[in-house]
Amino acid sequence: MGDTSIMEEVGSETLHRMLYYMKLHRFYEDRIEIVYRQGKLAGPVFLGRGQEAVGVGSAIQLGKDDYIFPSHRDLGAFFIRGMTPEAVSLQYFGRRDGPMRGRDGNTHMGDWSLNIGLFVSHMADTVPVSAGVALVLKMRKQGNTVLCYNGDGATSRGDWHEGLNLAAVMQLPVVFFCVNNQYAYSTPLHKQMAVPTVADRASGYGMPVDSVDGNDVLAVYVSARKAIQRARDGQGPSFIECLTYRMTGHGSHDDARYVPAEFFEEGKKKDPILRFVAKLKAGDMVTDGEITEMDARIMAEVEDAMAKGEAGALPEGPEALAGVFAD
Amino acid sequence: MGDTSIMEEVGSETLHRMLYYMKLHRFYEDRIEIVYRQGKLAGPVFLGRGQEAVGVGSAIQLGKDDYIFPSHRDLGAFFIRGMTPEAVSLQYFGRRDGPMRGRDGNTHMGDWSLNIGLFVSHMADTVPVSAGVALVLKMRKQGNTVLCYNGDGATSRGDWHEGLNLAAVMQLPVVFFCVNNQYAYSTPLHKQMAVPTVADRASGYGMPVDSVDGNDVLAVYVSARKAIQRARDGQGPSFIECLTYRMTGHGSHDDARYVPAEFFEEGKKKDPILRFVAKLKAGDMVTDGEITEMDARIMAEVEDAMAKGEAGALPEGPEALAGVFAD
Amino acid sequence: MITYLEAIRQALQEEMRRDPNVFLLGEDIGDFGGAFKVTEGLIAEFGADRVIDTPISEAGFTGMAVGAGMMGMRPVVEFQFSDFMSCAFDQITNFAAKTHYRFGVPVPVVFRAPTGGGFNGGPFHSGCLESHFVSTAGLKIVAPATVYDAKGLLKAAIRDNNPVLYLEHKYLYRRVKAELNGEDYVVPIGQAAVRTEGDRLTILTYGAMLHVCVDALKQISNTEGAVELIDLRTLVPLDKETILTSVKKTGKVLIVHEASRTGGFAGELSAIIADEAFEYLDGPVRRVTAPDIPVPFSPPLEDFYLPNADDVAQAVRELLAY
Amino acid sequence: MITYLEAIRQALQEEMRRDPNVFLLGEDIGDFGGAFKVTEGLIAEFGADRVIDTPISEAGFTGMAVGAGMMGMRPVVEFQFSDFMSCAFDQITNFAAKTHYRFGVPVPVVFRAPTGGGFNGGPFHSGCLESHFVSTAGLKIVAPATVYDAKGLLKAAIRDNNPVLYLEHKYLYRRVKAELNGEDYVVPIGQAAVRTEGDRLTILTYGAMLHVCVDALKQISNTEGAVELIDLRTLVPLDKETILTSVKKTGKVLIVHEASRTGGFAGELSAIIADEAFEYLDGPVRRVTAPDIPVPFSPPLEDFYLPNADDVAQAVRELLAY
Ligand SMILES: Cc1ncc(C[n+]2csc(CCOP(=O)(O)OP(=O)(O)O)c2C)c(N)n1
Ligand SMILES: Cc1ncc(C[n+]2csc(CCOP(=O)(O)OP(=O)(O)O)c2C)c(N)n1
Ligand SMILES: [Mg+2]
Ligand SMILES: [Mg+2]
Repeated sequence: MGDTSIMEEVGSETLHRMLYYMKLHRFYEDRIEIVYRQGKLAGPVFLGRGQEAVGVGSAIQLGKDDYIFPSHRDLGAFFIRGMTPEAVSLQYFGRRDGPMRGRDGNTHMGDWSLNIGLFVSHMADTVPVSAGVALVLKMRKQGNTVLCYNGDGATSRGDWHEGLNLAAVMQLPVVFFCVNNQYAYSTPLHKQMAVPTVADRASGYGMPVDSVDGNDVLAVYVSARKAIQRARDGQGPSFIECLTYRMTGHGSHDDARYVPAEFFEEGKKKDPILRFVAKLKAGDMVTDGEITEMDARIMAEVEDAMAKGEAGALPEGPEALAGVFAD
Repeated sequence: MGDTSIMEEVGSETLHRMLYYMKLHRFYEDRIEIVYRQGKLAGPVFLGRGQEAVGVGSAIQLGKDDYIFPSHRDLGAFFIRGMTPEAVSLQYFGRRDGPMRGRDGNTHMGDWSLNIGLFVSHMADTVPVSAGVALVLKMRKQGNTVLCYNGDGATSRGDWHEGLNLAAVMQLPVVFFCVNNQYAYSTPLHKQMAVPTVADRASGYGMPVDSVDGNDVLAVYVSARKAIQRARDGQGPSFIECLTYRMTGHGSHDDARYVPAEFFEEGKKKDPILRFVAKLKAGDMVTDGEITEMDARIMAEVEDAMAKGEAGALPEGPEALAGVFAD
Repeated sequence: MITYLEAIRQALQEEMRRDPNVFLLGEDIGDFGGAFKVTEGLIAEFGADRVIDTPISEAGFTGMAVGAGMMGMRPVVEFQFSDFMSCAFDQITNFAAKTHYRFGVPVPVVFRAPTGGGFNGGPFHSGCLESHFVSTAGLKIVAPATVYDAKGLLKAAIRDNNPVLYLEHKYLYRRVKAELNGEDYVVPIGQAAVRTEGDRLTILTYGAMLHVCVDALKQISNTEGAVELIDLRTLVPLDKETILTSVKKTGKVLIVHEASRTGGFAGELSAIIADEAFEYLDGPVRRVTAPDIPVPFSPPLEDFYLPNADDVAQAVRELLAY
Repeated sequence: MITYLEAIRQALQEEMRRDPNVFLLGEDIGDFGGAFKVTEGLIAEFGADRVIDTPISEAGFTGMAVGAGMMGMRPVVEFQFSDFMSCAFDQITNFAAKTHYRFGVPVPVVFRAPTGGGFNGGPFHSGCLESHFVSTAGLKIVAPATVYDAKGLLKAAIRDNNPVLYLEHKYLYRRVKAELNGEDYVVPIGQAAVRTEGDRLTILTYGAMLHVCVDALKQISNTEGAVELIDLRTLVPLDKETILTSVKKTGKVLIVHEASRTGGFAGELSAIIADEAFEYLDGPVRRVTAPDIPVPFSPPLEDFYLPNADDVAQAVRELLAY
């Protein structure tokens, strides 16, 4: 399917929303990194710079009653589900009114009222948990789905294997994404696995496997659409590998000197936002004026979010004691 | 390759040894099951009846400095490596002089002086451990290999995934066998995985995968030979699925009423010992007289082993305290 | 008269009838009825959607139960043996236990853990894994010793909005029996039971060891009213009040558990007592536990390993004489 | 002057030079030098065959280390954070720890576990996982608090023929420094160190909390010679003799650890003391620990969570006044 016909199908409103969220993801992170370097944040910062197309191209298609379990680099997906930039800032600043109330930091967050599952550090732990959510959706015959995102590194863990297999054998409505940014911290893909793609690795579970250019938001969109439809139709899980580039260190403390310059050059050439803008323009889907307006709006939103995040109240020490157990 | 030419290559001495070990496996287990039913054993009994070709067809090819990590149904492989029937009986009877000195029971055993790794209940735990042994063989450039056996059920565990992947990415000299007897306890294969064969599941790791008739000892032999040679040549790990039939309950306490009658009928038709005998006879590799003689010899060995096992001394209670730590 | 095992099944059945959100997950629990036949017959009544057979994937199905719990379901996970929880350790301690604290979303999951030795199961089928889990904030732990409690604590666990580790002792499955009139009741989590009253020595125990303690007390003559035998029933959250009230009365404590000594739950109990009841103590706080070794298989070794009535009686005599 | 972190690296380097069987295994430990740069430079000296980068497979590479250990190698596993040991819990407790007992074959593996909080790492990067592991028969556990011990205990751990859990405290990595003259020494596993002598109160602690205790004592005036500060250094096997000798002298005990309270190692210490030194006790056995919650992220919450010098000083004052 050519880009033009996809764009026509998707329609300009959704396309603009996609652009908006990709930019919001990017601008937000550019800004939070500065805040980090200013020494204002207690914890680390993990960025999805260059990877924005994955979360956005997929989560944009969800309905209210669908679920996501994003990875630590899928900020755009959080935004799409309704988490506000302000909430993310409150989270980063460790404030009381953040989604995790200061109990956890950075992208270790979620908001169940928005159907955003929570991230646990231990890589791939969300894979079986997402399957469990999907099991309930299946039981309830809701026609809903769960999107679960993990990095390439996470796919080497046992929980990934067990979760994929369980979802397949129980035919659960879940879509597993591998955000393959070709590195797990400093470890390149070829030191993680002996197959060229994560899709190869995912082929042994009995679910459809696709491998797409993760820097092409339309490619992600199309592949995700099919997988989501399968899930809604009761045809079980799917796996989608999105090949992308981590245009940053592992965290903002990491200068990524172990990444060869060519990698960053290639990633830059394939910048998902620039490419999407070019496509939109080629298809007459967006004007320069609209983009300028959008950028300004996002900048303002991000500034506002940072200010509100910073201004938020810290929790008091003894608040730490409450809520270990549910009533 | 036709059976005749394989048999010629293998040679009658090895063929006779293979037959001997398959029968020893079978006869030993027939006998230990009776002992169990007589109430003489404290713990359970796990049998490899009908699966004898897998361990025998593979382990028979090993040299002294190779290693095996058998599953709980690969008794023939234990025997081939030099564990005596008497030792196995001492183990089953929980005697002090058994290989585990009464500290563990049934096939939860090993003997490192014979390069037999030990079995841990937790399914698939031996997979990464075997990879670790193989890593050392590779470091030492010994040209040796490790054979690691697990059931179909074990392949659903995370440790299986992690172990296979590590062996592949590090190109370790290990051969992973799946003794696919189509059941994990009461759970048939199709409830364990959404792919028709375990070989499908193993295809995602970047190592050669083969799927053979596990009731045909020559087929196992040929596939294992190739994989072992690859390992010796520094070409890394391989995976071999051996499709077989568990001609018994999960343990001797289990009447396996959940297994359809056809399954047992088919397994019976494909009995690996009967089939091997037929092939040997067809190829003029064995005479009836030799078989009669072999059977008698094995019977006597087994009887002797049971008697010695039963006669062995039990450990005294306080012996339990020694040896938690190595010096 | 029903057995401890049947009481567990009854609790499952009644809760499944009562609440459509309750479902079961585990290996061989469907048509086969589970390795110990605890779930026998349940698939016939509730169907394969609510009695779900899983592959051998302890981490995987634990994670699934957590996800389902977050969705408002009440999954009950059967581990075939409690020992295999070690494969799900990460999901239990990090996802199940920490989610409410971090996220404010309840995770009402029950982990049924067939526990303990006494049947020559060897090092991998006889464990008392509570020692590994008591330090996990956010995880409740219960350990019924009687038929009544087996049912009532399981019901309470299923209705609880938190992950609950339910330690069902394999040795008791078919060995203890009682009349239950089929009534619907819960045994509240967090309440110990005083099994016999006494004023000279407190015994704290739980699970199968309760019966060992009862046997031990029968061996000892002339001690009517001396020993207060407390069945903890819940380890986390602990009924400190019952414990401290008793210890303050008796002044002496013996703690008995089947788990091996170092790092066992007796340590926690001792610490509480040595701090909060120090002024009332008239003697050392003693422990009768298994030794610090894996559970050995061979009968004489396992017999030696397991704390028995003689060990307890001996300790009781010493403490009473102290 | 070298840091605690450099002392760890020195120990690795010297042992790798001394014994070709020593090799390293873990995530990002090669060219990258590890998340904390502990192994920086080692791959340059020893090559990629002895400093092995692994995929994210904690269970897998732990199992590999066990297999290699059985072969007579001495692998040193780096967990990127001790919290991720939870993914390898089964391999550590069942394969590494039980193999010698069952099988008679040594498993000389070191598990390097970057431990503890104090840097806003949140619930999954700040854990003190010893509470989960102390009950594992067959596993030794050491926890150096000083530069000297960081080196000497790691060398001892590497030379030990058993699996050793080496708890290196992240907070100390770059915060404590000392002169080491490059000499080759071991700090024997199983020996506590008396850091200051005293006759009125024994403090038992380990890891980063040693420094908190030292700070606390500085706050308290007029107590020269009152407090005996014991750095356990090894949790398993425990130096009971040093502990009991001290407690029998002082009659009072304060136990300080960073791990959360319930099921923490203080319980075990308390139990030993309340039994074996009961007659010498002149006051309650007190604990200063973190509360029973996951380690929270936000600075005020984490500050509240971590035991600090004020908490310790307060407890010391109370006990001295008791
Ligand atoms: C089980 C586990 N081991 C180690 C870590 C430490 N760690 C955090 S992120 C990371 C790399 C993850 O790589 P990948 O899954 O590819 O995600 P990416 O960061 O590239 O998005 C590692 C090793 C962890 N979080 N969990
Ligand atoms: C992690 C784990 N979970 C559960 C069990 C209990 N169990 C013992 S054998 C078995 C079935 C194993 O099936 P498979 O791997 O196919 O081997 P088979 O018995 O068929 O040879 C199960 C579930 C176990 N040993 N380990
Ligand atoms: Mg990655
Ligand atoms: Mg099987």
